Amino acid sequence: MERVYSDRQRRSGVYERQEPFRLKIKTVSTPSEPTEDHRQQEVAAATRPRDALTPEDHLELLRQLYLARYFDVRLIKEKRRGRLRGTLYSSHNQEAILVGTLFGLKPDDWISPIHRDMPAFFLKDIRGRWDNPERKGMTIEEVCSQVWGKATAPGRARDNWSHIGDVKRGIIPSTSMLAGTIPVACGVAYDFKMKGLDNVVLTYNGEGSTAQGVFHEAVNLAAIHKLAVIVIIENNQWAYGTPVHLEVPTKDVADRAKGYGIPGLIADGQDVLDVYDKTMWAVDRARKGLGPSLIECKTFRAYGHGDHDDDRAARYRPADEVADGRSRDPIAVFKRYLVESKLLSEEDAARYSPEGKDAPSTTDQDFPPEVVNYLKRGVEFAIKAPLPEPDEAFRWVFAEGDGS
Amino acid sequence: MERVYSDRQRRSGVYERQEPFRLKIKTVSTPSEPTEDHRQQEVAAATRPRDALTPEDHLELLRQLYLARYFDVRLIKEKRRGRLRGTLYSSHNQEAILVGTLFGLKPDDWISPIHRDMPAFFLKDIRGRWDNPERKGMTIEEVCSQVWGKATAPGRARDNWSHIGDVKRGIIPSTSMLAGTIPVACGVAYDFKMKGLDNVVLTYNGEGSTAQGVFHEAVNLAAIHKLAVIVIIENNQWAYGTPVHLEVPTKDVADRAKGYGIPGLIADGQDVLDVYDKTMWAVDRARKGLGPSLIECKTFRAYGHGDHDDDRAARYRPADEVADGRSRDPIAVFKRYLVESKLLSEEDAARYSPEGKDAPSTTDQDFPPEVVNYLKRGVEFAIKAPLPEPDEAFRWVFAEGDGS
Amino acid sequence: MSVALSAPPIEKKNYLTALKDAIRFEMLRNPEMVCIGEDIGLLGGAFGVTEGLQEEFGPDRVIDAPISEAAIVGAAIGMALRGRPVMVEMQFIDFISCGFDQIVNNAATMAYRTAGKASVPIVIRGPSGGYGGGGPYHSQQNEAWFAHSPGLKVVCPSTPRDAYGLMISSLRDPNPVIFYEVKDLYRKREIEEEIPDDTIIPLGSASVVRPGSDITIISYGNPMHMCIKVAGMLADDGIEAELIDLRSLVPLDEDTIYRSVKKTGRVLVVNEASRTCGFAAEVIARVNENCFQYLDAPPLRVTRADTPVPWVQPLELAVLPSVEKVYEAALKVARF
Amino acid sequence: MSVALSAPPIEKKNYLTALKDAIRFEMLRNPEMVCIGEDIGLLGGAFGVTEGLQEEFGPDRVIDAPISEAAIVGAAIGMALRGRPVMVEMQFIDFISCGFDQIVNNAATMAYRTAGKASVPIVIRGPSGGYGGGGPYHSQQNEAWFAHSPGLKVVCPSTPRDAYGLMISSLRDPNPVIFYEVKDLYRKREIEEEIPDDTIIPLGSASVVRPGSDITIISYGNPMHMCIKVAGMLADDGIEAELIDLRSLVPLDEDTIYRSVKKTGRVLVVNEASRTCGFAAEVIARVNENCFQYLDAPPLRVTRADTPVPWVQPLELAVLPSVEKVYEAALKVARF
Ligand SMILES: Cc1ncc(C[n+]2csc(CCOP(=O)(O)OP(=O)(O)O)c2C)c(N)n1
Ligand SMILES: Cc1ncc(C[n+]2csc(CCOP(=O)(O)OP(=O)(O)O)c2C)c(N)n1
Ligand SMILES: [Mg+2]
Ligand SMILES: [Mg+2]
Repeated sequence: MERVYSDRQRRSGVYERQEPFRLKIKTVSTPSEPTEDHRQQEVAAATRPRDALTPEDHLELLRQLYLARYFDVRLIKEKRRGRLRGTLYSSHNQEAILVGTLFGLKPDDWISPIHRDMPAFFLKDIRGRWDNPERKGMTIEEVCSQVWGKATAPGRARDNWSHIGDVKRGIIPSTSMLAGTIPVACGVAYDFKMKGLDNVVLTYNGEGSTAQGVFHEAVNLAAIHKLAVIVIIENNQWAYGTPVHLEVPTKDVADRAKGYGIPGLIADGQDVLDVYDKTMWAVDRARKGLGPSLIECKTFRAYGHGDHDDDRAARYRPADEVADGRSRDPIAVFKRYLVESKLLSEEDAARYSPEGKDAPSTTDQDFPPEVVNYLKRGVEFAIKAPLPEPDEAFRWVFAEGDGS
Repeated sequence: MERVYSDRQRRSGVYERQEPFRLKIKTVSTPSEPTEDHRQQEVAAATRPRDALTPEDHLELLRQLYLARYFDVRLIKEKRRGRLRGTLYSSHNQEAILVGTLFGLKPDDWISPIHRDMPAFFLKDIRGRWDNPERKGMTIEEVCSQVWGKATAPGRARDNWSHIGDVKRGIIPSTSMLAGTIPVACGVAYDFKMKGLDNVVLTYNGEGSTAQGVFHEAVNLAAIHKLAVIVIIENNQWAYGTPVHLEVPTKDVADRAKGYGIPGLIADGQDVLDVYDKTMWAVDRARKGLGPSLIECKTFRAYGHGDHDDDRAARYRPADEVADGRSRDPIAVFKRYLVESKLLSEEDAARYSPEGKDAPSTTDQDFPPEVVNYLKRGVEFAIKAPLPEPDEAFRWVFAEGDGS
Repeated sequence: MSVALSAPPIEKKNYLTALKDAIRFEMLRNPEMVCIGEDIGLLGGAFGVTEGLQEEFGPDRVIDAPISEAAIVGAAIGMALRGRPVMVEMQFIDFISCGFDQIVNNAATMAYRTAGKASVPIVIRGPSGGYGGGGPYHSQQNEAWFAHSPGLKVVCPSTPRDAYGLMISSLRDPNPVIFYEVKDLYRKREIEEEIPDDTIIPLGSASVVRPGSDITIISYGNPMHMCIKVAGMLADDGIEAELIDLRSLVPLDEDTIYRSVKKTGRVLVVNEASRTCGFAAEVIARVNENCFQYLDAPPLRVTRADTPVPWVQPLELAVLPSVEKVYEAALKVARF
Repeated sequence: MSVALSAPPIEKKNYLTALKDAIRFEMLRNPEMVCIGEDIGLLGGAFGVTEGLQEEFGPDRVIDAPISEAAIVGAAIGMALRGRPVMVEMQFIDFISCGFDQIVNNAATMAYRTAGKASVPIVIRGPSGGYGGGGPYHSQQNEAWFAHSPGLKVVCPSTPRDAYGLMISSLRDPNPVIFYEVKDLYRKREIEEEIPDDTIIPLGSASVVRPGSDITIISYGNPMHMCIKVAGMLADDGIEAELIDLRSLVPLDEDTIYRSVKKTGRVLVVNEASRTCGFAAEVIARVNENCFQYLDAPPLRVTRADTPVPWVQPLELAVLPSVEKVYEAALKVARF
């Protein structure tokens, strides 16, 4: 039925019925072997974002994969040695998602990582400026301070693990409640829109978290107002002890996007460049004011849900499924690509090889010295840092200062 | 990636990955003029459910449309005369949805109507047995007692309007919180499934209510477990003072279904037979254990959100949109069909004509005497019925009896 | 005649207009401020509190949100993290239960979790309370849930002037404030009053509505007006009641309470919420902790019964506080 | 030697096993009963309370639900309306906030809205409480929200035997019960005890853990064990404390409380929830209403501070109750 508007409606722009975005990209089931549809999408995006990356960019990507992996194995070892308190949610085997989604962002873009994404806090805006104090990401010292629970942590260790943030550097402080930061991201993106900024917000969630009501409310809101929110779904096949098909009724989690008329892309979560391509396509679209996208990154959880779950996970997940899920280490996949495209020599590729190795069996020799030293600095800082004073516990229940 | 199962998984059937249902029905935008896709669906369903209806069934459908309309106009008049307390949410112009969805149900199927669906409480299981005390629907006396707020109401007038129910007759007692009964319907349907019953649950909600988080959680759960829940969406274009495109980002609300891989049908909410066809298709599918469907019934809210909103609604909704939205009165649409298909004579069709008339301008002469008398009985009963005693207010905070 | 020629008197405002004007005043003062809620724009709000705001400030600053309480609160938090004060309307405060997690776990703890580096200046307001035949889902007075959730401020005015002044302070507060509006008072003519635009009432300041020496009656919101009637009845009995309107529960003006109780030695607390773990219990516990030696009688409370609020009037009035119930309890305390 | 040949003694159970066995006992007794929650089947629950249940009763009766707290509670209500008792696990009680509306507005009011024609026999249980370094979202003790919501029963056992007996009663109760499990006690060796399978503890019965004449210490859950230590310390000071474990808050065993207070004239209430509007305030308010003349000292309370529960130990312990804090407060009351 043709719509007619009252003066009141016409005066307020929003009531003009916006023609709904028509989904151009079909989704594919197994990203490992790109299908027709899959390529269509890449064609759709005139040139692939990766084509604009320099050889140095490629090596930086590899360096960041090493860093994310090294951070993970080092923490796993520390935890097993009983040196850390709290639970450790390993991002092992999922690093390409973090590196690939963050690599192309602008410093003033926002992100909201979850428990599985600890490296994201220091990977944000690290590209080419690991030691620049001005960068809009957390320092390795801050992140290590958080892991060790010290007063030098961003939230002075008032909550554990990934429950940190920094509004000055565009990181939403998150609660434990899954999918709970997506509406917050909508609010941040709404502010961008009002200010005419072309920044975006990347939210990270696991596939299981898409079953939360607030996921729906937030994505629906973002779609209605065409907010620059990119919903990254790390589909690692398991939500704690529950397999994906008991959380999501469709074959692909990306299908959730269809309910909102927004693009639902599927990326090979083991391929940092595929993740980069899909992300930048969605980011570019969002910067143009065309609204949100959902990107399902297919991957596999290497260990237990948390380190406390490693033993039980070995029982509730069949060994062959785990072996299969870990068979395409993102470092190996990317190295192969670099060698094939002559961006890395066989020899250099062979020099540092943590890929495929279980955390405990990796050594510092498996990683480039700049990566080892970078983290060492953070760890040493954290270990020396003081615990917060007990009295602090009573502060900041309310913001200090009256704000008016 | 091919899935392998642990013994533990294999033992418990649910872990076999179920191939997701492939949506066969495309949705159409304007049900008024059926499109290619629309017909496709009807073909898909071998013969149309309506084809099995007898001439008497057709006249019964008309009778029920008269009854629903008469109930509405009578209440509107009573309210305007200040005889009723509480808000009245008119179902005027939306009656075909209630009559068409309920007509084909079995007595032991369940429903959960909302504020807009007051006639549903007595229309359930009324087909051909208006006065049968055994029927699994509320009596007109009970429903009128509820409207008048008397002790003879199903909930003894502890909550108003549509917040009533009856587990013995398959009506979920609902709260005010929109979409809040869909998960309850899932629980009821889950019990059907465990017991091997082929009954279904019909849930009613407006298009605006599909923005609620619990809508998503419940439909997702129903889809995962293939529960016999039919989600009826009465898209009357407005959620109180908010137009549909500020609640739903897609052109059709039926698109919500795509996010769950379940059928999303669109019915012409003004055409009782189209509503009947789409409903029975989904009901039949659900009875076979194939899971939930979502049916968007396109219609238009005739009056204000509630009677308190009539005046303001006239301001926030442009007159021509309202005129357009009310131009296809379900009684007129069905009468025309009956005459064209020789099931009703021109003369009989002309005898009772409330269609297109505004509530206050209709008279008892516009309705068949059996309809007028049926409601009169309920109203007289309600008016005579006693108010609950004040002391009752302190009872039933907890169920009485220890249940063990 | 000449009087007529002098400056026109400020016209009196009802409770609802006071709220509307306070919100508008802040929207004008602070171009960063945003309002979001269901039907607050085109419609102007179910009760009209935001009437005209969208026409004046546009649909970007006065947002007609989908029916998604959790996302509404979450989005408000996001805007607040970007430095915007946000007014969030719950169409009825009863529906706040659908946005509960975002309020108690996200907004409330932001300052704490970030060690004060971030804060959430949002006001979540909505019509609350019974006496209108709203039934279980349109009559709630659920402030105790939030008073029990650290990091939230909780406000409930009983007069147009307090409504205006507390709304101004709430909208300027860097913390999340849950603002309970007494819908039964929205259009009450008897309480209309003149309100200078610059009226500000700080959170955490109770008002002594009536001085008295024999008994302290503490209340807030709608029952406050019953207490005023009761004070008159008590005066006829020769009992001088001191009436305290808390106005804000968190923060709580303890000094005013204790000063009064130490004077009268007798306390009655009256509120509309259900009884168990309601705010009346909290006041009594604190009075015990701080004024025990001064008590000449047991501190009693008049509250709603521990039931939902039923719909039809005879039932509704049976469970809610009334002048009779308050008077009876006051006599019990005074004559103990 | 001959002793060894007689019937083997029932082996002692820890708090977690007691819960597991009670749930299993009811699953065996009532084939209609269903369990639903996140990761309760294949995994057996985050803490293992439902370990083995899915293998024994199958995936239909032990449902691995999606991460949808609201739908989980709603679905449980639907099954309950069809006559099935349902056990709902919240992975941590903190996440109950995401299913809040379905609990307080749907389950809690069903009997009331239907004038007793329908009821909702569901038990919503989960690990609660601090002292484990869980931080703000894995340490909550939020029972006051539900004690304040009419229509819900609220339970919190402090021993394996009570956990077993109260779980049996809760699963047989026709009303929704919110069951707080003290996760810090799940595997505490010191409190393991023998529990006959037929143990049943009715809701609403407190237990006098230790008789005494000088002061009544009322508590429940984890702090109960601090109170036991403190009672010993007080005894050394010549102060005989009577210890009451409430076990269930709604319904509340008022007789046991008042009988004791009238004897001792002195009361200390200890609980782990944040202070304002916590259940300790409710107990104090009722003691005032019923035992005022018997009070020789102000009833005091030891609670968590009005802050979230911070993560790192020095901060966490600073805000939570401790033996020292309880001892100090008890002396204050006893020596007043
Ligand atoms: C609302 C809510 N419910 C339950 C939990 C407990 N929980 C923490 S992580 C998790 C599984 C998450 O799975 P997924 O979203 O797939 O992320 P993944 O851990 O696999 O990366 C659960 C159930 C929670 N944090 N929040
Ligand atoms: C959770 C919740 N939020 C808000 C409301 C207030 N409310 C009642 S009806 C309504 C509009 C519903 O619109 P729609 O779902 O389209 O149904 P319609 O009234 O148009 O039939 C609103 C916002 C509510 N009842 N529940
Ligand atoms: Mg996962
Ligand atoms: Mg509608």
